[in-house]
Amino acid sequence: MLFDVSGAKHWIVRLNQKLQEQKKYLTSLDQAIGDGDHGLNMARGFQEVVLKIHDTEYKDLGTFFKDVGMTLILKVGGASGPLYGTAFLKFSMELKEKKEINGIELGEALSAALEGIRSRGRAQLGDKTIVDVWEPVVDLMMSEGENLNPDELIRLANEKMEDTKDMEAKKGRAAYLGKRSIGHIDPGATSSMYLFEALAEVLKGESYEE
Amino acid sequence: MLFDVSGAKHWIVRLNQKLQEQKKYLTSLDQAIGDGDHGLNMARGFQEVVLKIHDTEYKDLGTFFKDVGMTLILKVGGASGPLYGTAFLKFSMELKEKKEINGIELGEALSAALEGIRSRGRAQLGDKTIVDVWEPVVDLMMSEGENLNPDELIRLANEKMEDTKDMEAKKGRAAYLGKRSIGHIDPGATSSMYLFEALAEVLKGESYEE
Amino acid sequence: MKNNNVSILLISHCYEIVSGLKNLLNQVQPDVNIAISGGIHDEIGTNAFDIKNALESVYTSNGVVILFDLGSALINAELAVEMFGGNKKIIFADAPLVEGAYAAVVESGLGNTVEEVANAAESAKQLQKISD
Amino acid sequence: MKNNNVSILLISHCYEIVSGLKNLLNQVQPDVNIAISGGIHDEIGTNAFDIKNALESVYTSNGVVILFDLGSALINAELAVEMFGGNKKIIFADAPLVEGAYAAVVESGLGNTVEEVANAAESAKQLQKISD
Ligand SMILES: Nc1ncnc2c1ncn2[C@@H]1O[C@H](COP(=O)(O)OP(=O)(O)O)[C@@H](O)[C@H]1O
Ligand SMILES: Nc1ncnc2c1ncn2[C@@H]1O[C@H](COP(=O)(O)OP(=O)(O)O)[C@@H](O)[C@H]1O
Ligand SMILES: [Mg+2]
Ligand SMILES: [Mg+2]
Ligand SMILES: [Mg+2]
Ligand SMILES: [Mg+2]
Repeated sequence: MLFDVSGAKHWIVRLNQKLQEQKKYLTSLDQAIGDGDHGLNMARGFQEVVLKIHDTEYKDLGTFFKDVGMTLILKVGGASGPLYGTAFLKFSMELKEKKEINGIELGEALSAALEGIRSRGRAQLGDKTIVDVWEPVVDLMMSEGENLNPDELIRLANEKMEDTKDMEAKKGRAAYLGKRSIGHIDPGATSSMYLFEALAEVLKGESYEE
Repeated sequence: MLFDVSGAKHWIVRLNQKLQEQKKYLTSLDQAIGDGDHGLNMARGFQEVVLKIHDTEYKDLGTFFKDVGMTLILKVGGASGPLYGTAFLKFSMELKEKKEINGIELGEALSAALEGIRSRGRAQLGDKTIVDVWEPVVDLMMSEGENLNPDELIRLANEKMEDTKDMEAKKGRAAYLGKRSIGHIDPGATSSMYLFEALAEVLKGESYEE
Repeated sequence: MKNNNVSILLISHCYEIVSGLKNLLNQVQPDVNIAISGGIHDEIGTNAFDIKNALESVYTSNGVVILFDLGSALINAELAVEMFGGNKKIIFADAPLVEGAYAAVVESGLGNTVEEVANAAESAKQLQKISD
Repeated sequence: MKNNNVSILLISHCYEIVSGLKNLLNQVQPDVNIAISGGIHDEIGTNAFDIKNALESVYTSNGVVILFDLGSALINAELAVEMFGGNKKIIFADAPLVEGAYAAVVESGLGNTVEEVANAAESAKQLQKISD
């Protein structure tokens, strides 16, 4: 498996399509346990990212993902902005001057991205955040390496997203609800599921319709 | 000794003159341990009071002091507004339909006013507030009754005001300074001293120049 | 009134603070009635009559929780409550203004009682804003 | 810079809140440099780049104490501090925004150190706003 700038663009465009489609759904999840802007935040942030990358020729993965991260930090004012932004920045730093990478390198770079999310947000597994999807998915990618089955990645991301339903939020606005956050899927875990779903679809080689 | 509406007007006008003259001084006291507006608050508040009472014929002390209290509450946005305002309202309630009162009744009405200040502000003796002047002065008036010596009242008010210098503020904005409020005279204690000084001057029968 | 939730009254010495805070809270919970009172004659301070009007505008039999910034606001607020009339379900929360209001609006949005909303506001004091 | 005092940086999801708070604090202590950052593109949120600019505008070797409203502001603020560059005298106060800022500005006005100013802000948590 090889992942290059064209694959990277494919990933981000596909993710943006999902976010635009699911904007209302993400918002409704955030209305239940947050402030109801997660759909808006993600849809606007990635729309800006797509605008930014659309007209630029990227010679390597590092510069490409740096633009993704910076744009998210610049445009998204909620927790998701600096968290996903930091993730993509750390990801880009691992991919400096890389034109293409294999599955092992992809897993390692995503592991650095997760580290960025963790140190930025100080959330742990079980806190009902994006970490609850990122951590198991990155673990899978690290352990499977070149043998990763993209369908297994999609399945796991969905399962872990669903698992946030039974968790009590310990971080972010949902933490104000305490135990009353139980019974609702975390909005950030859901957008993270879309992120990995889009990646898996690209890894599967699904066709790229812009 | 008799105190009537003309004496009451005399008192308030005289107090206002002092406050206008001492506006900068009161402000400097409040700059040291508060927010620097006590001079402004008192000068503006009593200017409004004087405007209000100037053109009105009052048939009794109750209605007169009700206007004083209401105007202070309406026009002064700092702690001094509702505190002095409440004092004058409680004072007025004791003087309902009274056309003139003697020294004993004056002391009792001021005692009710002090009660209003206390329950509104919850300050105790020694908290470095207006209570530190009001309480001993009202005690003196209550115990002396008709035999009150106005010069003794002035002396005591000044002494008690000075005593606030060594106190640690427990109420109001100065409380944020804790022990560092020690060494400064309390602005409210100072304006209260003027209030009683003006009253004593009226009781002495000093002439009334508007 | 929008619903059966407990209302919230926010008082500050500066109008901008409570007007901004209300915006922030409306996003979190559009279904809770929030009244604000801040400043006096466009300057820093509070005004008992203005507070009374704000209180009136959101009072229902479900009750009101009041939050304020500084002690002198409390003095005027208690005066306002007295002017408004006794025996009402009104609780002053001993809580930080912004953080307490956030917790209160979340709690009220869940349909809880005026005591529970006030408690939630007061618990915001214990809130650790920076985790280790 | 006005003087040798510790500067204060106030961050909120809503610009109005910190702009009003700055007005309130300026009245108490005009000699302390206060920077504010709030909102993003005129909406509710925070912006790491804007926070960095605000920080830059008041940073001196005396240090800066940062106060914020909600956790997501902290995430952006830490990002901003990282972008600003390491090894600076910058302390995040685990304190209620309004009450902590009031205590901080008083403490800074007395000429105290950045640690003392941050401690004063954090002590505002313990502040009893309603006495018995
Ligand atoms: N400290 C944190 N660490 C990791 N993820 C977090 C943290 N705080 C919030 N999140 C994630 O962010 C999501 C909310 O994002 P969003 O609604 O865009 O921001 P905000 O909560 O500021 O409005 C949550 O559902 C959660 O998954
Ligand atoms: N709770 C209180 N009880 C009695 N007096 C108080 C109280 N709080 C403040 N004061 C008095 O009010 C004075 C300050 O008045 P002022 O400066 O006009 O109001 P603010 O402090 O709101 O700016 C203080 O010097 C003190 O004497
Ligand atoms: Mg949100
Ligand atoms: Mg938000
Ligand atoms: Mg003052
Ligand atoms: Mg004031």
